[in-house]
Amino acid sequence: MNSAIPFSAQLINLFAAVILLLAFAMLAQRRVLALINLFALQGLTLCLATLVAAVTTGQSHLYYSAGLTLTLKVLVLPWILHRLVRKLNVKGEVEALINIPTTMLAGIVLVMIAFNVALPISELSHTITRGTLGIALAVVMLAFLMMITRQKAITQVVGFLSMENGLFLAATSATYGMPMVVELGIALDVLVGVIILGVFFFQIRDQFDSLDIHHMERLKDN
Amino acid sequence: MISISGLLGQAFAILLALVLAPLLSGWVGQCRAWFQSRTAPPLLLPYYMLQKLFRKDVVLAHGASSLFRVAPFVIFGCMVLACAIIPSLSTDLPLAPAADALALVGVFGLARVFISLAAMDVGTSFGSLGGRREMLIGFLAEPALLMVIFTLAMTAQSTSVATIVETLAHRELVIYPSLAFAGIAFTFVSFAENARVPVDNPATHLELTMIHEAMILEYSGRHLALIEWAASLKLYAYSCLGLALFFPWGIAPGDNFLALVAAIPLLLLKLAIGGFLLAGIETVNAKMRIFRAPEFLGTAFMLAVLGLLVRLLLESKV
Amino acid sequence: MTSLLPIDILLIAACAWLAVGLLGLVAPRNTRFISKTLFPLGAAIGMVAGFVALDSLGGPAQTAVLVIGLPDLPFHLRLDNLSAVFVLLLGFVSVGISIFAAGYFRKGEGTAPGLLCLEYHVFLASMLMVLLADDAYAFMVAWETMALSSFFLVTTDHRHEEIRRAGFLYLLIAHVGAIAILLSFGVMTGGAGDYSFAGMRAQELSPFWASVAFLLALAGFGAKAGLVPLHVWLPEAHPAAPSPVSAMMSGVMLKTAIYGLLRVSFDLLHTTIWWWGVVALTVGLITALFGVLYSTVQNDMKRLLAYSSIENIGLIAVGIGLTLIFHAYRMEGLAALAMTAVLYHCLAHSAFKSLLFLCTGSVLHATKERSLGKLGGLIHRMPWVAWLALAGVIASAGLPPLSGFVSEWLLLQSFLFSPGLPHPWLNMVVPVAAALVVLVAALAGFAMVKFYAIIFLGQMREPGLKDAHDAGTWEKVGLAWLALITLLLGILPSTVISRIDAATRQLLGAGLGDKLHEQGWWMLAPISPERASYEPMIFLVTIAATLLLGRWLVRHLYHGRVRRTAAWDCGYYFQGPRAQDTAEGFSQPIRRIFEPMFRMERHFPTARDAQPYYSVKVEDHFWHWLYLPVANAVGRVSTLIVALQGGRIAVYLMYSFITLLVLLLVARP
Amino acid sequence: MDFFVLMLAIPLVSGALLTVVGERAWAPNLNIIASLGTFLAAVGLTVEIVANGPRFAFGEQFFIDSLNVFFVALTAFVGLTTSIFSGPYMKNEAEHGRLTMPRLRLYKSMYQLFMFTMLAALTTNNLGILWVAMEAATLTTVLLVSLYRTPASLEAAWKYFILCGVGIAQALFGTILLYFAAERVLGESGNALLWTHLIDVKGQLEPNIMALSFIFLLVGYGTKVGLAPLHNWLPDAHAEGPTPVSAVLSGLLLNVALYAILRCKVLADGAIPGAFAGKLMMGFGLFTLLVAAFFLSRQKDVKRMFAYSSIEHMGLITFAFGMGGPVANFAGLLHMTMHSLTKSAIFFAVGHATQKTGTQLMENIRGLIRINPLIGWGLMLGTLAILGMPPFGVFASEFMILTHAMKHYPWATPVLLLGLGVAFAAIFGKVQPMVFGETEAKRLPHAPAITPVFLHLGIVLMLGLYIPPYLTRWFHEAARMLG
Repeated sequence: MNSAIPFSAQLINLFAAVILLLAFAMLAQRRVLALINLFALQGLTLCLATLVAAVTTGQSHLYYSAGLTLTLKVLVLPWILHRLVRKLNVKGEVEALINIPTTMLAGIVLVMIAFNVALPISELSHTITRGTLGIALAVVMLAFLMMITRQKAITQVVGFLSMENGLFLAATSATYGMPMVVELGIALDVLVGVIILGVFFFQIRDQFDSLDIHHMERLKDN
Repeated sequence: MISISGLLGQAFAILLALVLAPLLSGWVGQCRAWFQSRTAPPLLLPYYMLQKLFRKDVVLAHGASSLFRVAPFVIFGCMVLACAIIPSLSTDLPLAPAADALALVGVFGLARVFISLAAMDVGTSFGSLGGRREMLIGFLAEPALLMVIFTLAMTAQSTSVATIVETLAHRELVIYPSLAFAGIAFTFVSFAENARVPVDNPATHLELTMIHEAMILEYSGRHLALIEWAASLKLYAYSCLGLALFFPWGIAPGDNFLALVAAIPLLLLKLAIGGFLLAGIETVNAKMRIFRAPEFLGTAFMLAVLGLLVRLLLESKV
Repeated sequence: MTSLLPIDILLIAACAWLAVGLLGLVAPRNTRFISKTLFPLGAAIGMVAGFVALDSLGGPAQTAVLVIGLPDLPFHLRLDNLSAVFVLLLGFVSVGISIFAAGYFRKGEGTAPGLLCLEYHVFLASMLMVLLADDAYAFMVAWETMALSSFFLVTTDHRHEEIRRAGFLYLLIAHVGAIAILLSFGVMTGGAGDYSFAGMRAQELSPFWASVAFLLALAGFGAKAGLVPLHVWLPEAHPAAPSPVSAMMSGVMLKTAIYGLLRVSFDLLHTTIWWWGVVALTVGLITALFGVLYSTVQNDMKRLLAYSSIENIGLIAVGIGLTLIFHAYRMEGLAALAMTAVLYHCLAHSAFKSLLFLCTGSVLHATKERSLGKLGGLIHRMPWVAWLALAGVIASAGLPPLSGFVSEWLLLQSFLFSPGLPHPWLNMVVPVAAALVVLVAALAGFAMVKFYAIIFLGQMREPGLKDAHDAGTWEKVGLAWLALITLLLGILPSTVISRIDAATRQLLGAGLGDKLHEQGWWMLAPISPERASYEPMIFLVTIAATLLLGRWLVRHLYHGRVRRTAAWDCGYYFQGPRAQDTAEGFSQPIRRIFEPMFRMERHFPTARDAQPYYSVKVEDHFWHWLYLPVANAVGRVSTLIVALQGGRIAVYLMYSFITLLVLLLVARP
Repeated sequence: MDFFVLMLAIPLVSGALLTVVGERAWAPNLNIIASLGTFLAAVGLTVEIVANGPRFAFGEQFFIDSLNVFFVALTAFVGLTTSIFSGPYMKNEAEHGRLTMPRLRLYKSMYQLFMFTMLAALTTNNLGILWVAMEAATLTTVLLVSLYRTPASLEAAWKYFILCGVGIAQALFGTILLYFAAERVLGESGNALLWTHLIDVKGQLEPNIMALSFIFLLVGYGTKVGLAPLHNWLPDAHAEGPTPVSAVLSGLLLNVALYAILRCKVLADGAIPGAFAGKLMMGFGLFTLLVAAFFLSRQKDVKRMFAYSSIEHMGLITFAFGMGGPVANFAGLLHMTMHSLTKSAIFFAVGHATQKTGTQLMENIRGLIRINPLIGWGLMLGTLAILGMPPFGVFASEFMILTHAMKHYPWATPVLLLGLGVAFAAIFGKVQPMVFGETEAKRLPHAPAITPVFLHLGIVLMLGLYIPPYLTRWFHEAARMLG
């Protein structure tokens, strides 16, 4: 079986594995700037994977998709985030709610769950990249976990964007990308979202003097 | 259906009640005096009293309202009606269908409510005390009385007093144990209802112990006369009811004139014995505290229920 | 006019009531227009409705389908004999109340009179629609509209905290009851999904489901009627409401609940199981005893009447229970007797209780006082109200010759036959229950004597009462109308029963009518004259004749002289109003004898008190047994659940994450 | 001119225009006129659809059938009334100094853009665009929620953004899976996300994938609907944003999100045997209803309480659609309509009430009926309507839902009734003292717009007693489409 997998597929699987690895790295990373860099790296890997898929299948919209990923996830968003971090003067250390080893353990469990959930679906896929669906799901879940465990607003945003990476990976790997109009729309949403978030960070810092989210625990019922 | 003789009999029964009732009260008083080794008042004292009161002016309290003045007549009317439907001499009473045993309880209840209201009308401390106690006795006595009536009504398959009496008087001699229970219960209730010792003391004017007397403190003249007369009518009615229910022999069935004539001396005799016994019981008992009355009447109720159950258990085939 | 069926006229009457109500909004502050034009107009409509219902009794059922309603379930209406009896009640009683209200709402108290007029007439129209509804949706809409409009009427004077609380409690229990009723309807459709009453009649339910439907209906309608333990709203809401509204609620609205219970138990459900009757009988007895005991110890005149209403509803439930028992054993003649007692008591109670509530309204208007402890001697200032109230009091105490006695008499007669039941326990226990009924009736007498004597008799307990004035003309007419109904119901039982017999016959297939026709109109002998008979007319005439004859004789033979002087009272010197029994004092024997039935807080004076006083507060056990525990349980669950909203976004994300994981792992097609 | 294009264009263009001219004195009127134009276009579109049947627009990317045209009409209507309401409301806020002119400009333009995203989400045929529009709806409202720039409003907006963002990301994953499943049947034609195509082949979609996809979609869009335990953003956002925003969030956005779930459910039902989607929705619905009901009794803030009430009703509606079948779907649609109209009316009344009393804390609001009888009665009647008291229309739909549940899922009835009962006690117990009682009156500089409140309540009352036949046909048609 293994020999039957074409080289391109092996390449995509490799990239997918790298993305997963980066997701774990982000989970473990304590410093904000490094986290953003890891995110950019993840975007780059995603872009490469899309490119490989585009070359293999020759579908033109995958090229656009790869380009979109490159501009947005690798260049624009990290740049915006970097600027925000500098402007808002976010201190380096990121406080996690749960300590890192525990988080990692939970992450491994999540990966197992994700693989198991995706298994029956992957078997149905006729694309060359079907195995990556499980990885994509795992990336989404790890990003979710990161959002849960992190204390700073900005790391939550990074987690959110990382989740988008996972979704794009899923789109690419399972279906060779969504229709172009949808992808454009999604990209626009993400961009606008991050800009709004940027505006938000300033407002939050003005109000709370910090981007720590445990200042924002006042609205509650108990 | 309504015969002339029936109407005459009815009128006679009412007249007899009006005449005999004060006499019965007088007789009881006389017996009480004998038992207590006192000099007995004249037997006809109640008549003198009535005559004297009717002659006197009515002295009304300033606060007395129209209801206060109407009440004695209503109470008197109720008692007359009660006497009219209880067979004393004959069961052929044209007025009897107007009210059966249940309605009879209602008649007494109506009188009770009016006397209580009248008692509270002037707004004195004793009046309201009496009114409240009277109502207390009333709600304790009525269930027991009803159970007695139920027991009898089941035996006779009727709640009409005349029918019950007719059934009981003219049956073959069968021993109804239930009647014994019912009879005792009825006696208890009668004592309470007629303001006799041990529940009340008709002779007392010691304020804290009285019930009936407390209610009529403000009455005078013809009003008091009517109330006293009504009270004796009530005693008479209860006595006749008891006699008719438990010792019905001798009461004339229908319009048999001879039987009617024969019934008169028999009734007098029964009433005389009854009054004698009543005086005796009153003498050997002491008046109980007001809050012992629930126990007393509760006992009556229990006995009546026992009677009913006995009736249902032992006699339902009869 | 021949083309107008009675049901059409009734429908027009409902619309006319609505229109009258809406007219009130045209000039909401024009008290004169509203009270002297609109309310009498409403009364006239009520009169029409009453006569139409009277006329249609005994006729065939009429149906109508309206365009409004749900798409698959338009409003079905039906006027049959059962409805007609209650429409009759609604129509005639509302006449008295509306006329009274014309004089009562003099100036706006809290709510603008126009709005009050709208609420009042919507209330009337919705009650009429409840009685006419022939499908679950129409019924529920009318039922809840009735609850809602009466809620707004109860909270007319919403500036007082306790009135708002009363309104809330009322609407809450009404809503819970409505839910139970809806469930009952749901069960009765038997899964066929046809929510018209015709559809429910066509269902054959298994005994289990029929029992479920019955118990739900008993709970639902019981909540509205005030059956223990769902009665707690009643003594709160009735005093809170303006008196005409209390009268309407107690007199008519409670009866709609009885109507509903009858409709479900005897019309919609085919099967009848004997223990349903036992349940209804037991609940009814407890309710009656509870209601009357609490009514004797109240110090607020309207609360006293409210508890008395609970008692009467209890008696009605007892009657329904007996009917069910007899009906279950196919003893239809006896069931008809008990059913007649039920219907009769509904009629009687609605007249005398609204009369009494209206009287309290007049007293309230004249004295601004509801507490019994501050009233007294009003018969001198308000003779009309006092004498008319006496009619209500005597009827309410269940005494001959007025209306309350007739139904009680019928009820006791039917008890008398219960030993014939083919069931070893029932035929022993049920007759004894009759003793409790009598106890209740006698205690009702106690409560009524207290009510009447403390308000109207004795000396005035407050100096301000000297300025009290009698009711106005409108009010007097309204009171007199209801007193007249009470009197007529009291002395003409045969005539009335032969009219309402059609409803009994419809529900049970048997009635008392034939036997009554054989006898004279003056005689009531439901089985046979030998068995039992009652002739209230003769009764009344005898007493009246004795009274008049006695008076004439005394005056003729002696004299009619009267002297006035101070009261004697065994010569006691202090005879001020303070020496009389207070409301608390009057009920002291009851509190003492039935001590375990009450939850009392008493303060006794001690020798060292600077200002010694005695006070007693009686509370309802059921608050502590049922309502507070339920409220606490809800509170505890809420405490657990609000922990979900802890304010931490990470936790929120975790909920979402866990939800996703659980679904992914567990949910499988 | 095509009504459809007009309907989408007016809010988009006026939204853009208002960004520029939003500080002019006539800008509020422009807001109302634009909403009116949108509403008229929506009416025109509705008439057209009713007369001619479903149609496409922009190729096959947009599709209007009787199901979504109903939501479109409702959305445009509530959009119009809310804009009318917000005129005097926002002026009063500005007078109180709570808002500056730039923020008012932001409000107006975002309001129009929000309307655009919702209308786009409702009319699109492409499930991908649906997702995009839903996300855009979040983005346009998130700044509205934080309009006051208070710490609390920022916190609320942040939670709204993150939770809904993450939620909707799950929906995207679901959409991808759906696309994946559809592509196997429809090929890579680019039609695989078009609902009209999907519906034709729904029986051939792979059940396992569809199940997984539906789970993601449900969790994703369910976050926006406010299904417990995904609801946590909702009370915060409703309570802290300006009242018109609360009104449209509650009255419209929740509906749109639920509409998205419904579209997906139709596909899932076609693909998965055994009412998988329905059971999930029923479970969520019941749980949501119950949780929200118990939350209600502990509320202190009036808008927050009504936000929970919205959650409760969304639970009920989700349950209704979960049951499925013509009757339950009909009831669900009806309930959505009733809830939108009633809840927005309540928020209007609450908005004026809070402005008059200067607080959102219920214990400080008393005697509304004496300050302004119309507002007091509006709130009282609205509350009673939302609590399901007849003769208001909410009762009609609740009646249908309950009776249907009793027939098919008797076990669910006690839960439903418990929830409704607890909610009744909680809400009514709090609203009654607010409306009734004594208070110190206070006049506001701008007279409130009462018309929308009673317009909504009037419609709700009418629908409770009489649902016109064409509306019935329309509802039936839509209900049938939902299967």
